[in-house]
Amino acid sequence: MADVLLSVEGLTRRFDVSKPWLNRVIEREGKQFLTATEDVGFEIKRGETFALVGESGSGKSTIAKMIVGLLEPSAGVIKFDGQEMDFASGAAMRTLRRRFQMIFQDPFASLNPRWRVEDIIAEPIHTFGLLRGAEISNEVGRLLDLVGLSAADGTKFPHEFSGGQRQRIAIARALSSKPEFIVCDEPTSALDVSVQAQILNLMRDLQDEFGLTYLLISHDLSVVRHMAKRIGVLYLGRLVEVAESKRLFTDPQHPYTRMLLDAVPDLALSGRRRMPVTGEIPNPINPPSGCTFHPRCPKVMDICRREVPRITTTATGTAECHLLTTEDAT
Amino acid sequence: MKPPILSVRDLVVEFPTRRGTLRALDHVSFDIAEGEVLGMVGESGAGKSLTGAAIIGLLEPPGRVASGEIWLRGERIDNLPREKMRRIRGRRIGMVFQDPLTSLNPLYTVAEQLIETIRTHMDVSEKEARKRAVALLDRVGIPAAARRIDDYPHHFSGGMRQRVVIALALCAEPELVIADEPTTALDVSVQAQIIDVLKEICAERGASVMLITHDMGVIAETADRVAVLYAGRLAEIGPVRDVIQAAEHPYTAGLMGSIPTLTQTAERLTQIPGSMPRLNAIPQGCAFNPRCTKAFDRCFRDQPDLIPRADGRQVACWLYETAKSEVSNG
Amino acid sequence: MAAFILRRLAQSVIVMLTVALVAFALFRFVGDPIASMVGQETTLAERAELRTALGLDEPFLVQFGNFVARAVTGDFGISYRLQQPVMELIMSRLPATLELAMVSGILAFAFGVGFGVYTALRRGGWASSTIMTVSLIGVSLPTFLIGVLLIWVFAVELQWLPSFGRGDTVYIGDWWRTGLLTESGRASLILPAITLGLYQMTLIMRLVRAEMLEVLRTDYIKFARARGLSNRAVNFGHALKNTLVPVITITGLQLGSIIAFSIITETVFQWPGVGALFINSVRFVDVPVMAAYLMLIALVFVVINLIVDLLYYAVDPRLRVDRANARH
Amino acid sequence: MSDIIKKPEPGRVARAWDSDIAYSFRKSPLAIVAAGVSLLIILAAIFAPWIAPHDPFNPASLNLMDGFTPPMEPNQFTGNTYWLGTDNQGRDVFSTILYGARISLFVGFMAVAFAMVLGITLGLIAGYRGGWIDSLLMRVADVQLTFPSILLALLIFGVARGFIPPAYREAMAIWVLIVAIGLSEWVQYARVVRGATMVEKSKEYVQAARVIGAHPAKILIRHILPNVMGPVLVIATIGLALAIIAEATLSFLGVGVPSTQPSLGTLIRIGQGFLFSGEWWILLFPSLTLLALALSVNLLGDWLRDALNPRLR
Amino acid sequence: AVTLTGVMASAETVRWARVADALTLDPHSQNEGPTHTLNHHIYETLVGRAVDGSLTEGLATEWGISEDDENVWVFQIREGVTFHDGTPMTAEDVVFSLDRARTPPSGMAALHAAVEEVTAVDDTTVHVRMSGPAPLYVQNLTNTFIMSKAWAEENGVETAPNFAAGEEAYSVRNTNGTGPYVMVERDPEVRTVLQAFDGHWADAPEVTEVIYTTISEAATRVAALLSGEVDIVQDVPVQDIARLEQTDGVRVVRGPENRNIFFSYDMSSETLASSDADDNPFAKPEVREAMSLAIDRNAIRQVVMRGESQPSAAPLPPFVNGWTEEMDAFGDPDLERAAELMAEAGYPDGFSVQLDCPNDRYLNDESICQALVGMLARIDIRVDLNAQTRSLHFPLIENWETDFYLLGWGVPTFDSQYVFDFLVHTREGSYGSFNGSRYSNPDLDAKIQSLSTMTDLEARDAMIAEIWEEVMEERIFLNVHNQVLAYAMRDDINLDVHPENQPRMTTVTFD
Ligand SMILES: Nc1ncnc2c1ncn2[C@@H]1O[C@H](COP(=O)(O)OP(=O)(O)OP(=O)(O)O)[C@@H](O)[C@H]1O
Ligand SMILES: Nc1ncnc2c1ncn2[C@@H]1O[C@H](COP(=O)(O)OP(=O)(O)OP(=O)(O)O)[C@@H](O)[C@H]1O
Ligand SMILES: [Mg+2]
Ligand SMILES: [Mg+2]
Ligand code: NI
Repeated sequence: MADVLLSVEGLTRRFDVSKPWLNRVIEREGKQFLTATEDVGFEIKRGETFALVGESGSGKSTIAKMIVGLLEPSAGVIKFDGQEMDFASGAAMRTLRRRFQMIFQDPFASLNPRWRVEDIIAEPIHTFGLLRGAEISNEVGRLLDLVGLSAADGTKFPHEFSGGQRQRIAIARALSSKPEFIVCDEPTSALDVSVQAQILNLMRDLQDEFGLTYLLISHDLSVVRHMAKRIGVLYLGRLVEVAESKRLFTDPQHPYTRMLLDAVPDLALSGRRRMPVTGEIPNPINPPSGCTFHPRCPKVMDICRREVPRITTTATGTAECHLLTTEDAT
Repeated sequence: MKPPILSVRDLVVEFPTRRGTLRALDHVSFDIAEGEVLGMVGESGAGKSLTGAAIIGLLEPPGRVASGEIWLRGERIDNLPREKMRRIRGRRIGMVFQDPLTSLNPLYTVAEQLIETIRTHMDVSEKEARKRAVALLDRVGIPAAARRIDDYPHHFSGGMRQRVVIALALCAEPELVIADEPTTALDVSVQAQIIDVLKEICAERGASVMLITHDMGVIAETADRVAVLYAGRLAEIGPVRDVIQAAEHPYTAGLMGSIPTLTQTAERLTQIPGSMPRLNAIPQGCAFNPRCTKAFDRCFRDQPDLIPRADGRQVACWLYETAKSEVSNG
Repeated sequence: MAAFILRRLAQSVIVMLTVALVAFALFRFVGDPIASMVGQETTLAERAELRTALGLDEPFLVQFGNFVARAVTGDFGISYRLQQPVMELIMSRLPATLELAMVSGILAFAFGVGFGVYTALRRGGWASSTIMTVSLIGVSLPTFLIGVLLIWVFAVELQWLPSFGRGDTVYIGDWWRTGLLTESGRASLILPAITLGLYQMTLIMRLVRAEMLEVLRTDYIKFARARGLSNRAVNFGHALKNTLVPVITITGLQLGSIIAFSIITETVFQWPGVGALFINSVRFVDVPVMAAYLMLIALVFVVINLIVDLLYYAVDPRLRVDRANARH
Repeated sequence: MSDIIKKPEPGRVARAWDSDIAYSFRKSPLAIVAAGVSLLIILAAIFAPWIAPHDPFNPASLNLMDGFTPPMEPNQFTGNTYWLGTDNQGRDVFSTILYGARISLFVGFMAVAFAMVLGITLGLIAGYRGGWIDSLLMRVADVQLTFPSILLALLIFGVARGFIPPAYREAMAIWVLIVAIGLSEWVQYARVVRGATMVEKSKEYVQAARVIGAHPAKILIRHILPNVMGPVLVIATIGLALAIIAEATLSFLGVGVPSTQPSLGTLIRIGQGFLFSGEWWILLFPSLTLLALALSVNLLGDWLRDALNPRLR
Repeated sequence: AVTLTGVMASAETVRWARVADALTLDPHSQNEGPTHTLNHHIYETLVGRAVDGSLTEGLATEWGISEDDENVWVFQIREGVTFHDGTPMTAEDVVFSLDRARTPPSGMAALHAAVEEVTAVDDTTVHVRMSGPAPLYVQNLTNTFIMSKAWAEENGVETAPNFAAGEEAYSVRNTNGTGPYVMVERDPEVRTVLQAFDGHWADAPEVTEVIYTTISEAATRVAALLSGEVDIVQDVPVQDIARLEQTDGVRVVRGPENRNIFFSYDMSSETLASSDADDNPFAKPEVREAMSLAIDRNAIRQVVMRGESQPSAAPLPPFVNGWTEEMDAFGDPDLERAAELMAEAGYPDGFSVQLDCPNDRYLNDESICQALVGMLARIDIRVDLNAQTRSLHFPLIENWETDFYLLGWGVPTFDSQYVFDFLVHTREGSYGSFNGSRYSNPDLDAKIQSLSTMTDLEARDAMIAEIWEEVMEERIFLNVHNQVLAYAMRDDINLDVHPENQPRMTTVTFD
């Protein structure tokens, strides 16, 4: 069952961050756009975990939001199970919505503090009209059980739970509409490592049990490596490299991927010498010309400053880098 | 052997609440030697920040040091009058907080904040202070420091601000720097840079560092020794390599196993069941006993003290109690 | 910056026009000016004649148009009641109101900020509780009653201070008549200023306290303490300055409402300012004066808003013009 | 959800008693006294018809000759004795205070409710939708702020007098007052709610609801509203005190409830005329009542503000 | 110089406060009490009004209807009078002033409506030709001031100020009269300072300087007197009179005012807008009688007015021509009889109606209305009280928009005709503008109109009595009382109450 569940093509999202009209007139400025993601394309197969990594502001959440319908893309196509997402049609979106869900980063903000846990978990059931009456509370109890809490916890309020438990509640809510696809936007980055391990294990177990498909978003390379089959690396809104999980770490193609890997603290104390990381992410409103990574790239070439690299197929997947297309670069 | 720069003895921090007194730190003892970087790890709420705050005398009421002693270079500082303690702060103990975005007063330029701090502690002219400030900014890696010093904090990016914060903590040349999660809010690529700067400068000036973090990787790369806190109690202290590679306390061992790494291949992460108890629900005996797979009856009865081990390691676990102390206790 | 000012100005014009329109629309319901302009012997025909002469029988929009057209040239016509040019009347009364507003504003600000800071720093102490409670009396009794009580105690019983009026005044320049330079003028100012300022003081005090408590919990205050800065520097240099950013905004608006609230104080103390003028005009349906007064209030607010924004601009380097964040 | 709410909850009272806010209340003597006083006045006002010895709003029951009876002294003409004396119309001051408090509280509560409903609705919409609706509403709020509240109330009162047919003016006066005071207060609520809504709407629980396609109205009412009510409650409490005082102030300017059915403010305005003539009780008792009411409500508001601020606990 | 120092030596300043300021200093612009009161100190009239209501000499030393022509009034002008600017006053100035006063937009025009022509026969004689016999015309002159023609022409104020012109007239803030005081400083509604005019024809007053201030709040006004900041307070709230009398250092003087307070009602319309009755209850004589039996005037006097009023049943003060004692008399309230009458009229369960009442015009106006509400409630007339400011109240009467209202009426001419013209005559032309009862009786109208040209004063008085009989019979007015004036002052000051509430500082003496 390796068919494609979700495919994304040319996904672009710009935010209008212009100053007010009058300022623009006086200061003789044009409109300003922040390109959060640009021309992103990838596919996720049924039952697999696809991960997106990237630093803060690289556009991970923007992609996630577009996929679950919270944001409308400026350009590009999102196809879910072969069906194109149509933001204009409420009815079509509604039937699609049942099939995907999202888990958020902040377990403290993702549960309404004024609602009881059972109401939180039951909300999708109510909204989609899946069950009624006593069935609902049975189902809620079952879901709580499933994520490792007890049915009795349903009458409590979120503040009575720890962060890890809350994330379990969030997962239970996401599962309550029986989705096939779950977008997880940094599901563990607010959690402690010991709890993170529980949640990651739980996610895996659920995937095995229900054949779920995950889009996992994280900035933590080791989490991504542990969870994902394939990984996409984002830099300034562009997908600079997509590769098989294991191979990305052993054989990174894009210099940025390499740099990211080098920046990860070495817990194993292997004493490997790393390439020192330089610079910071540029302002996405005025991204550098050509390859946006060029100001920080240790292997920068002239062409990098001028031209945006095209997608190239590599040994491990795809990447966007002039090094890979220019023969004499290495 | 030189006396340690900082010596914490049986530190107990309590919060009197209406439901009884919460003991947030329970007989925590450790030393930091001259020039040493002591890592302090633990899950959220373990008491890492409180330890730092207690040392620098900035516990927020109603929190208070209930007992124990804090010695700075042989001088007891936990019972100093306020004004004396204030002179120590910044001058002899510097502090770096987690969030660089909120640690700087948005209404003052970087220069104003630096000069104010320098002149609070050192009898230098405004001009001299400014010169020092520029030099310091330069040292922490802010490009064009002489020009940028007159900018306001919001003109700097997150990574740059954290450098400013480090400069502020170091500007009166303290002997000890307490860094409370200095990189948690930053991206991996920047995190590495900041840690490097902090380490280098402290080494340069011979300052000792107490590095608080929950990121084992950072500790592994940076610290000489590491102290593991659990529920307000020290679980284990020892040289970094020993603790990471051969943890003795079951909690530390579990913790290490639950961290996904770039090299490990296991399908599932080791998982410590449950979560750290809240302060009002710390079980009798060893605080870790409900989650410990090796717990035996004594663990449920008595609270273990730090037990000295080989190589200067200490572990608070009944598993490692020598017959001798058993005898003396019995 | 230029854009900001331009936008403010444009907004101000709209505000002024709206106020004018609303005010003008409302006047038609306040009463019939003719009734109070003529004696009881005047015949109905004569009344109708006067109404026509004054243009009161024209369609509302025509009247409004005429009003705006003349108002932009600074001509608000002649007071129906006092038969003087409205502009002159208002300008001669304005200094009294502004002096009263300024002094009570300054009192309110000084004590409000002082008490606010004190109660924030000493939260829970009995002195702060007392200050908090006592100051609440300022907002728990209607202004007019406070004024009358002050008169009773300090003017009638103790005979320390005058009960009404502005005392002796002297001219500064051509038209600004001040009571601040004479002894009786200053004495006369005390009771009205307290009456007017009490309410604002309480508001400012509460605001400063709340804001200060908020600021005192911020990371940069903790960091400032961790750097060993003195309490003074932390509390006043860092915390207070940050507190003032939003406080300035609110206080600016308070100043405007002080001017509006002076209606009551001026009536109670027979203070010869624009507020009392307005209230008398309302009774007499002196439409030109009412209209001009409302325009003046709108102008004052607009100007204060502008100044506050500029001040905000000056104090807060983040140049957050969007004050919505600063107000609560 | 309804079925869940209906479940019997044995520990509800106990749990409420145990909550942080209840605890902070128990620990604050000022708040307890303030709550006691407010409650006393509010109950006395509600049950005025049963408590009050006389009905001052029934003109037929008044005897003009009872006027100006001092407290606890027999009237020189009629020989009647009144606990707190009588006013210039022969109304028993005690009863009139009770009935007056009823009017004041009614005006206060309704004005606050009106301002709240208006402010919260507009604030929620502005905060949630953003864009031009937000800009428009906030500009309107600016203009509204530009217009001093007393002036606004004065003018609204004037207009209403013009619009409402004479026969209904009397009956409508109180509603006009409510609208006038309410209209001058809604901006505060709108601003606070708008700000809080903008914060809440970006929180992930709202996004979670949006992901499942919940209707915006439902999100606003069921999700966001309960979470922005904290500060609103604080403003409302203080706003109640302000509205009661505003009503009193307006009565001084001659716009207010009819003097045949006086509110506390109207009573004070009437009593103020007798400050120098020796009938101190007509001013004193209503003023004390108003002071006690406004002060205690204000104190409660202050306490609530601190108690609801999690950072101050 | 010697006299000057003499004056300085005995210089007495009086600080005088009252509720409202003069609206203007133009002598003819406004026919309004406070304006006239202040202007009487600066300007003078041909004839004056004494404290007892009788006419006194002013700038005219003699006056009377011409023996040759009953349509002409002859005035003998006082000699040796100079204006404040030093120019002498002549008959020309009188002619000019009367012409100015009778030409719109003068506020005094209505009082001179019957004047056809004013001429100066010689330097000291002025003839005023009326359109017909006008035996009472001289009564209309007590507030018509004489100003300088030359000064008026010089300053472009030949006519009274015109509101519509949109410019301030010179005469609004500048004066040149012949009066006993010269205006030296004026800040409208704040402070006006008058200095004795040493060129005045009469004896120098004891008060050489008058500082006139406005204090509109009653409590503040009283406080200012108590704290010694003012010497004379003119509008003393009735409730404070008794207390002030007992205060050391304060004296209160009282006197009847030429102002009568009464209720009236729409007695002609088919139905009442504000009533739940199907017809117009006020049209029923029984109802009107019942109301007059229900009102307890003594209680109003005792409690509402604190004893400071003259209860009366007739809508005119005693010193007005036409008043009789029996008109004024009233019996005790009789609720039983009133209830019977109500039942007879067909309202055994009463009816409801709205009472319109000013709340800032007369002494305790709102309280009086409130008291009436209570009294009528006892005969089941359920009254809604609508009390509002004067500028909203009076148009209701003028526009016939009220069913039931309170009105106060002064009679500046001291003659009943004034009452009939405005309150009784059918509303038409210049008649009946305050006839809110909509009462219309052509017979009576004819009689009223005939009054103005009757020169036989006896016959005229008989006619007046006849009219009054009819009016009282019809109960057009439900009268309450005549107002009593009270002035409070420092106890070494003597000042009598003026019936038109126009005290003169020239009459002030010191103990
Ligand atoms: N509503 C918005 N308006 C304007 N800019 C936006 C908006 N939402 C996101 N952005 C910008 O788009 C870029 C990508 O944001 P996004 O939230 O997708 O990043 P991210 O990779 O999820 O980062 P993080 O790790 O911090 O969550 C950022 O520069 C961000 O500032
Ligand atoms: N004011 C307080 N009242 C009660 N308990 C408190 C208070 N402040 C802190 N604590 C408790 O003290 C314990 C230690 O807190 P501390 O901030 O030191 O944790 P930490 O290890 O720094 O965690 P983190 O990684 O989240 O920063 C926590 O359980 C916390 O709940
Ligand atoms: Mg994100
Ligand atoms: Mg911490
Ligand atoms: Ni605030």
